[in-house]
Amino acid sequence: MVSSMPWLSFLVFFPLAAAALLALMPRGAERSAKLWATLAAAIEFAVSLPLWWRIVPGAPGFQFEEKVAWIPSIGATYHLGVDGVSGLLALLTTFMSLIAIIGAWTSVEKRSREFYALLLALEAGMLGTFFCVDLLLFYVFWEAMLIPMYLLIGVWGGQRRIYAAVKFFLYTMAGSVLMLVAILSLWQVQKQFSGVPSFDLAAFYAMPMHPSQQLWYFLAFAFAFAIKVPMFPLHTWLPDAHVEAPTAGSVILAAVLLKMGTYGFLRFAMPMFPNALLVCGPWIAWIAIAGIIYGALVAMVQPDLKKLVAYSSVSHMGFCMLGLMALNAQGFAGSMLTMLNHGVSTGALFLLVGVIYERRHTRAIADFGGLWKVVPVFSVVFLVVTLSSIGLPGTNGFVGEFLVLLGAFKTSFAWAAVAASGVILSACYMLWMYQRVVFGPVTHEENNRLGDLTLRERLVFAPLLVLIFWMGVAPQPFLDRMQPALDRTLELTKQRAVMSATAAGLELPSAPGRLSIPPAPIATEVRP
Amino acid sequence: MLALFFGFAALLVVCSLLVVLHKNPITSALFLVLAFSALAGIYLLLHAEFLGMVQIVVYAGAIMVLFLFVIMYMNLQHDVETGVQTAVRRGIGWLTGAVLLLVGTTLLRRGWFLGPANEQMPAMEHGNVAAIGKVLYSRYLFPFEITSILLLVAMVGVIVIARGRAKHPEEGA
Amino acid sequence: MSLVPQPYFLAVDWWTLGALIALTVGVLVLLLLEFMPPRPNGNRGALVSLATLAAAGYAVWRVRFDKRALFEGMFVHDGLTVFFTLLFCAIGAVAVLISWNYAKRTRIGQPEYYALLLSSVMGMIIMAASNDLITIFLGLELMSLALYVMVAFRRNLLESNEAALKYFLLGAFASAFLLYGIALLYGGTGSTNLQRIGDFLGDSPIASNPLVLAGSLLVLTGFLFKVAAVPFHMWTPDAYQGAPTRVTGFMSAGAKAAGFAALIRILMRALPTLSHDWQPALILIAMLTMTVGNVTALLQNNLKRMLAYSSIAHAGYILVAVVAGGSGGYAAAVFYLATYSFMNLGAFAVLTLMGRGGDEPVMVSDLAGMGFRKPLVALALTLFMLSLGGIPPTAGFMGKIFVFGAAVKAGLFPLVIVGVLNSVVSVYYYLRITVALYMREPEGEPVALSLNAPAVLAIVITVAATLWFGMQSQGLWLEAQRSVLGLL
Amino acid sequence: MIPTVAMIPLNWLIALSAIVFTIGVVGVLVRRNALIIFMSVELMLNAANLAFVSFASHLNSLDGQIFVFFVMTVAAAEVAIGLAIIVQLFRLRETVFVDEIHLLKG
Amino acid sequence: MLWIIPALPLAAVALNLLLGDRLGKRGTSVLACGAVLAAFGFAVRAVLHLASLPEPARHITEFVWTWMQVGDFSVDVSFLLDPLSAVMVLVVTGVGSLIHIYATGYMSHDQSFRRFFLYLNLFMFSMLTLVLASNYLLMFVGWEGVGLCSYLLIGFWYHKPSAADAGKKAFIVNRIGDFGFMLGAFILIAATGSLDFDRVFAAAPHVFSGPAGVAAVTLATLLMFLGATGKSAQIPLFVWLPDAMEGPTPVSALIHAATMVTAGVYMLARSHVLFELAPATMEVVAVIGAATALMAATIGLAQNDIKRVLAYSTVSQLGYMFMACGVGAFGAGIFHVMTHAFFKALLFMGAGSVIHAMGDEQDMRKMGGLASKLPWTHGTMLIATIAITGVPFFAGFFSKDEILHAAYASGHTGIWLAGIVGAGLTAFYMTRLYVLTFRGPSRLSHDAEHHLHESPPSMIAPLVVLAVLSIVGGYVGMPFQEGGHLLERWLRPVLESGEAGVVHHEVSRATEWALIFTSVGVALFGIFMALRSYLWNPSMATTLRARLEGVHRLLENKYWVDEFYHVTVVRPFVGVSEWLWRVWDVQVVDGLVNGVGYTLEGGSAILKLFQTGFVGTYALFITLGVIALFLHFLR
Repeated sequence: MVSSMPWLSFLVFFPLAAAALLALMPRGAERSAKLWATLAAAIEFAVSLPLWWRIVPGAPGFQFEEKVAWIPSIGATYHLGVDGVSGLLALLTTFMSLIAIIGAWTSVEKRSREFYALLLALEAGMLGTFFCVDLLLFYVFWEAMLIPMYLLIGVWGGQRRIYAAVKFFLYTMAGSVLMLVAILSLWQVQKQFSGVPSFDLAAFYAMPMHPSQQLWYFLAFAFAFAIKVPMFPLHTWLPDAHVEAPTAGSVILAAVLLKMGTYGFLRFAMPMFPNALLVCGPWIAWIAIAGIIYGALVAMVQPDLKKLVAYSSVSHMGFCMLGLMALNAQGFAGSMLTMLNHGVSTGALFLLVGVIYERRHTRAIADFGGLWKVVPVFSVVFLVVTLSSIGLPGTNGFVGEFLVLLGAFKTSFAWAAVAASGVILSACYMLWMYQRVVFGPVTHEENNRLGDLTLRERLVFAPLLVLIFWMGVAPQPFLDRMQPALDRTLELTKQRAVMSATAAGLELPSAPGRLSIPPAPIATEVRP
Repeated sequence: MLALFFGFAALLVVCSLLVVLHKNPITSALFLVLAFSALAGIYLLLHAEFLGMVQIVVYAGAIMVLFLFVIMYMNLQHDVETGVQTAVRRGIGWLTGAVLLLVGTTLLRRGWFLGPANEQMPAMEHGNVAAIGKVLYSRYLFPFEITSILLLVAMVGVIVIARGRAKHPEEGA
Repeated sequence: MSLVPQPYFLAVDWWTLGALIALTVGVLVLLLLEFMPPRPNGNRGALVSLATLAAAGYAVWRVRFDKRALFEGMFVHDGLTVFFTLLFCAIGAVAVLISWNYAKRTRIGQPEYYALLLSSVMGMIIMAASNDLITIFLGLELMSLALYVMVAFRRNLLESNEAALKYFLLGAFASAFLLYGIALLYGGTGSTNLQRIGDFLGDSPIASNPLVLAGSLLVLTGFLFKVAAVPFHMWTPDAYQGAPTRVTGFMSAGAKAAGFAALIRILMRALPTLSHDWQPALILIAMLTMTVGNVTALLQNNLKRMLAYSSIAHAGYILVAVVAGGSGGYAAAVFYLATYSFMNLGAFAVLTLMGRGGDEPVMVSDLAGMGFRKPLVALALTLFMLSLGGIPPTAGFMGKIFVFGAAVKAGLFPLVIVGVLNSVVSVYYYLRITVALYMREPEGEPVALSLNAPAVLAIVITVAATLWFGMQSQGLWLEAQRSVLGLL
Repeated sequence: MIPTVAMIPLNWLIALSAIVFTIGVVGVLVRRNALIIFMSVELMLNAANLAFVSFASHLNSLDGQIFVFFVMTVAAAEVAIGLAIIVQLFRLRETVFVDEIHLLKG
Repeated sequence: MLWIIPALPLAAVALNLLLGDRLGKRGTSVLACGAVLAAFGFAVRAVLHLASLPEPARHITEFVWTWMQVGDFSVDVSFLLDPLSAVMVLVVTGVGSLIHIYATGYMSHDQSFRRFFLYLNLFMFSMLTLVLASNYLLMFVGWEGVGLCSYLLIGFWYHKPSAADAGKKAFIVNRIGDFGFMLGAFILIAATGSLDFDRVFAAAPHVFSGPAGVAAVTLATLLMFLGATGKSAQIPLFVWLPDAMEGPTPVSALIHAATMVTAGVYMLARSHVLFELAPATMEVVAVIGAATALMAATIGLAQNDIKRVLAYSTVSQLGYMFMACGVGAFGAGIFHVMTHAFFKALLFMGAGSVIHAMGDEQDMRKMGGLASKLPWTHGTMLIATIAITGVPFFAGFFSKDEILHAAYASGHTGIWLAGIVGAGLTAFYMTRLYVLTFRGPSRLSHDAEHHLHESPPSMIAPLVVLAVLSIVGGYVGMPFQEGGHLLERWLRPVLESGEAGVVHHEVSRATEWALIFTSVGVALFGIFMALRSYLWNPSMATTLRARLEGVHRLLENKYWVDEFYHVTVVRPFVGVSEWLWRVWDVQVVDGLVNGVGYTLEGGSAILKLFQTGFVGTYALFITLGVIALFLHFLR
């Protein structure tokens, strides 16, 4: 691939084109629809793979940039770019989309053309959101993405699908419209500052803002992203959406859509409004911690598998947010890694739930028990994924959580101390759930006839398991790719905080409290 | 002159009130004719002779005849307006009217002043018909043409709405 | 620009008047068609109308860069005029297309219907192009009278008749207010010419002449009635619901745009100095309009009625831009009107396809299951709903961007926040339609869909416009800006 | 030169027109007969006309009078269409009382 | 080639998974045992190599790959072999091998034979990672890994709800400890910038100086000790270990006696540099150790399940080890880890042999007189019992004596006293166990009697090996040697650096002898009492029990600790969670969200009322609007 080729645009629009073609397929082509969709997703994934090695981690700014004037009179551009952070998330997107599509082969029989078309369209929207570095374009993708997800939940969902779909749509939108106001206002400020109207992220990065001014903008952005994350107490759309969504929808929702929120914080809210961040950060961190514990506690008593996983997402995403609020290298890297981990593990969990739901048409934990005997392979996969979700060392979950907690600890002992209790709680709810589903005697006669994972399902889970272990045992390739970008973001945040404060003639507000232990003076004195 | 004005004004107000108050639509319509006539008188006093004439011809002559025609076509009797609902409506209506008048006059009593008077106005000794005619076909040619379309539309509209019963079974099913 | 009478008519002046001339000729030709022997399968009325509208559009397009003031400045040919003339021609053309089948099928009043439609378009153009309260008033009445008749067109239908009666009585009532306002303005400024009023008020040291205040207030009332702003909106749902669907579509787009066009011209030309006085009131009205429109729409089950309330809410959004003022605000309003016209017309175009008689009350539940029975039509309707809800990548979204952007620039944050929250509320009922389309199974016999080429063409046009202006709004935005910047 | 019409003070004229206008408004509000309502609207229009003429005479300008002329034309057209609608209403429902017409509501 | 030691069992796991059922029982046995034996072989080789090095150079680190490197923080996957880990790795692989071999016999009839060895090998991998890790984080991998395997193996018979419950309990309780471990590690990172043992210990004396530093290191070590209490079943987190006996007996022997549970002790010994910097923590460790030793021993008195007695015995012995660490005698602790591994593994395996023979009967009240029926088992068990009771010249004697001596010598007389009492109690309940199982009249049911058989050679052979070790294992720690005994000298390079921090009270030779006699005397008294009440005069036990009814109930019910935790921790947690979900989440938070919707719909319904359909109403509103506008301009 030549770099002058619009590679990122291809990545964004190829799924969309595939979706359109799929939707236009003649009726009765439902059977082959899944094959074509899989093919499209596979091509997309293959084409996106170079994101892994072609992004130069250390290179400054965004890479593979494409910039075309879009609405020149207001300075909106079609501007795509990628760096280590968005590249990894985009890879996660293409990967999980492929997985979700293959995973849905047998579960969607009705209107499968439309189903796969929407999945692909969703993929396009998500990639666009990750790639764009223009605020207006970002908002366009951000909102447009809601539509396919809404339809996926609403058309192929469960009993209360309509309620869940509408709630998902409205809740997310309610959050983001305030962000829209902020974007518009910011654009105004930027225009006055530089004289040139622009929605380009770089323009906003370059603009100092009065700290007192930042607060409202930050809150507007944070509100939008916090709903998407979702942060307690803005999370209630999530259990409904997850429970009602079809498996593939849940997978994508958990694996990628929630990352939009944290990604938004990382890319937009934090570096753009650093001074407000310093003020609000501790509060957000505490809310994130509350979410960690709250999500875990509520997950513990869920009778429905999907709901349990949904609440566990609240808990995990709390870790992501906590890591971001730590404002240090470890916290950032941990948060980013937790995003990827959560994408893989929770995606796998939803797939697993989908597997048994497909066979039994129930998700109630009480309807299962003793599955190990009946479906050992499923149980083993389930176990590994459960452990990954718990954050067992050696699996991916651990590295992320550890780094998040370490980062949090470096900022505040109390954060880490309280948040780490989430580690205990996650073991409680996941293992209890696992025990009730897999251990014990077979309590329901129907369960004796369950079939174990088919070859296709094994193929779906195999790469997920590989990732779980890979990212747990040797996460360094991932860390290497994300770190320079994260460091730049952190640096940018700090720079902008100083820049804005000095521009306003203020003293820089002190960072959140630190532990009183003197920092490490020793690096040289190592025993032979 | 002033006395005449007061006479016309009183007639206008009383007739207007009776239009609103009277139960019989025909009587109301007749009072309206009277009110329009009083208004025409005022126009004359204001040296708007042309308008005074047109007022009589168009309003009292054409429009009100149309009204009366319709009322008679419908053979309307006295409006029966009793009951709490009517009373409430009346109360609210009059109250609202009073308040409207009150707020309007309150605003205007703050000391309004007229816009700039026209200095080049030709002297009007024996009516302004000629002047109006001149202006109407020069300066006001455009609106004048619009009114022609307007009247055409009115004609077409009335025909469309009021012509005989439906010819086509599908219509107005 | 000069208000001095032109010594003679230039060729360009004929072109500038071309739209009105073409429409007049069109109306006359249509009325003459009545005397020609009817052709069973022909639809001469529609064809003539389309040709007329095309000619009108062409005439204006030809001289789109010229600026002329005719008839002592009563008729101006400037950016706003060109923009709105073309918009009205487009609205008229789409309206003709969606009326095609119905008018042909019923075979009655065909030419009259189109004649009225063209007259109405003419009234709208006059409203947008007038620089004098007299002609604005006449244009408004021309448009309204034609619309009253069009609403009443299915005269034997109780709803249609009732809608016409309400629309008519209240319209006349509001016209009286408007007229009284014009009288007061005339008294306060000595002129009905917008330019002169503006100049006089600009020069006048005393800002708040009660006559002018009261006059502008009543004039405002008149236009707010036409554009259906709260509390002058109450006729809208009834009139929209009762009117034939195609007429509803036409008037929801055209009348609103015309009302705003005139309002914008008045506010920019005649009353800019009063902005301080009317801005707080308009802010409140805009908030109320958005909120009442959207909230009331939540529980509507009749699609037309729901869209009527939605159109009220949209009037609120446009008012936001108008309140914001400045070239940006007015341009945003103009932009929004254009996009709104297409998406709303599109939505009504889809509705005209539904039901056997074409005008049966279409309930939200009638849409059930249509999403998979008629995927393309449903997709179009979904697109229009999303656009009305302001979801990217549709024209409605860009409209909201410009509107709220202008308001943000003016510092009207409370208004903007109410506005965006309202757009969330609105999405609820727009989503209800998609819910019905895709997520519900039809109960009983599904409502038939009578596809016909012209209506489909109308839908295709509106879909294209909705998408194109959503994704490539630069052109339209520049035009909108130019239209208000080059105001004569 | 201001002609003699100034003898009738503008205040009174405006007051008169305001009163008539208000009576018209009240008529619209209190009556239920569509015809009477319509007549009341005509009253309002005439009140506006009066205001126009008054201002015109005091401004020494013809514009107001011309305006009134156009208003009358409009009123005539309006009456024609309005009465047509009311007649059709009566044909369909045998009533002209607006409070008996509320199929469309909510 | 250190990495190969943990890698071998892991490879076995992988092969086991890949080959699946094609492996067969024999193949599984060969693979699993072979891997562990090979690991043992490599371990021996490595240790021999280590021993061949001069004393200061006995510190081999092996970098494998960078695990994570973020900002200024970096952790490698790298292994460390020094005398301390050498002891542990030998014990783990050695005892592990024996238990693997034993398990091939014990589990031979189990359906899930393959799965069992899969877990067991996985455990070996984790445990070896734990002991060979060269930094805290990798150690934590092993630490959690053994916890996982423990969970899996306890719940091995998953269809038994009690087993599944016990597994979950073990994991969660361990997690509480891990929480402490992790936080402790954070403090270390914050203070020293690393988790590498070398760097942490090198930096510790400099960083943790001054009051703030001492406070920090105290907090860090306390948190790490919390981790140790979880893993090593100390107060307050000991509750999982007795329940862990739901697992197969080889598991109990391997994990819950010989290896995993001693990880806490290993960790403390490994971190002795830090602990010695925090005297307060040391006191806590000592007190907790002593208290646990005593408490578990008392509970052991009243249990009837053979494995539970052994479980409490394990808890108690672990208490001794912590006691040793607490008083600064880390070497003694490790020594006891080693001897305890021998005799406790032997005891468990013997008990397993008995259970096996009895057809899965674990209640001692239904045993008795098995000595003749199960000669090999009986013989080896007897040796182990003697070893644990502290009879001189058996392994347990040396290590336990060293601990008590250290406690006394360091001035912790109270701790010493507790240890002595505990020793007596240990002697009593172990003898009781022995007597009830092997002596006296047979209380077997007819079926059991019929079924009774001595275990196969694959089970007996490891017993014999361990019996030998239980006897000779203590001789590496013969007291009264100049310059410390063998083990002490071996461990010195690791443990000496910090010894300076702990004041050693020299005691005279006479006192030392006195201490030895005291402990031996107490042990013998305990044995005597047990023999008297259970063998020679069985009615005495009944009388005693009747007389001490309350105490017995208390002990039999394990001080109601489980119930206490259930009421104070588990129930409130579940209750709060239920409330959070059903009331707070669904009704309050989501209620607010839906409330917005309902409010809007209500507003819609109200607004609809205004739309009456009457022209008059509409006109009225228009007029009111005009009035309102007038009022606005009237302001």
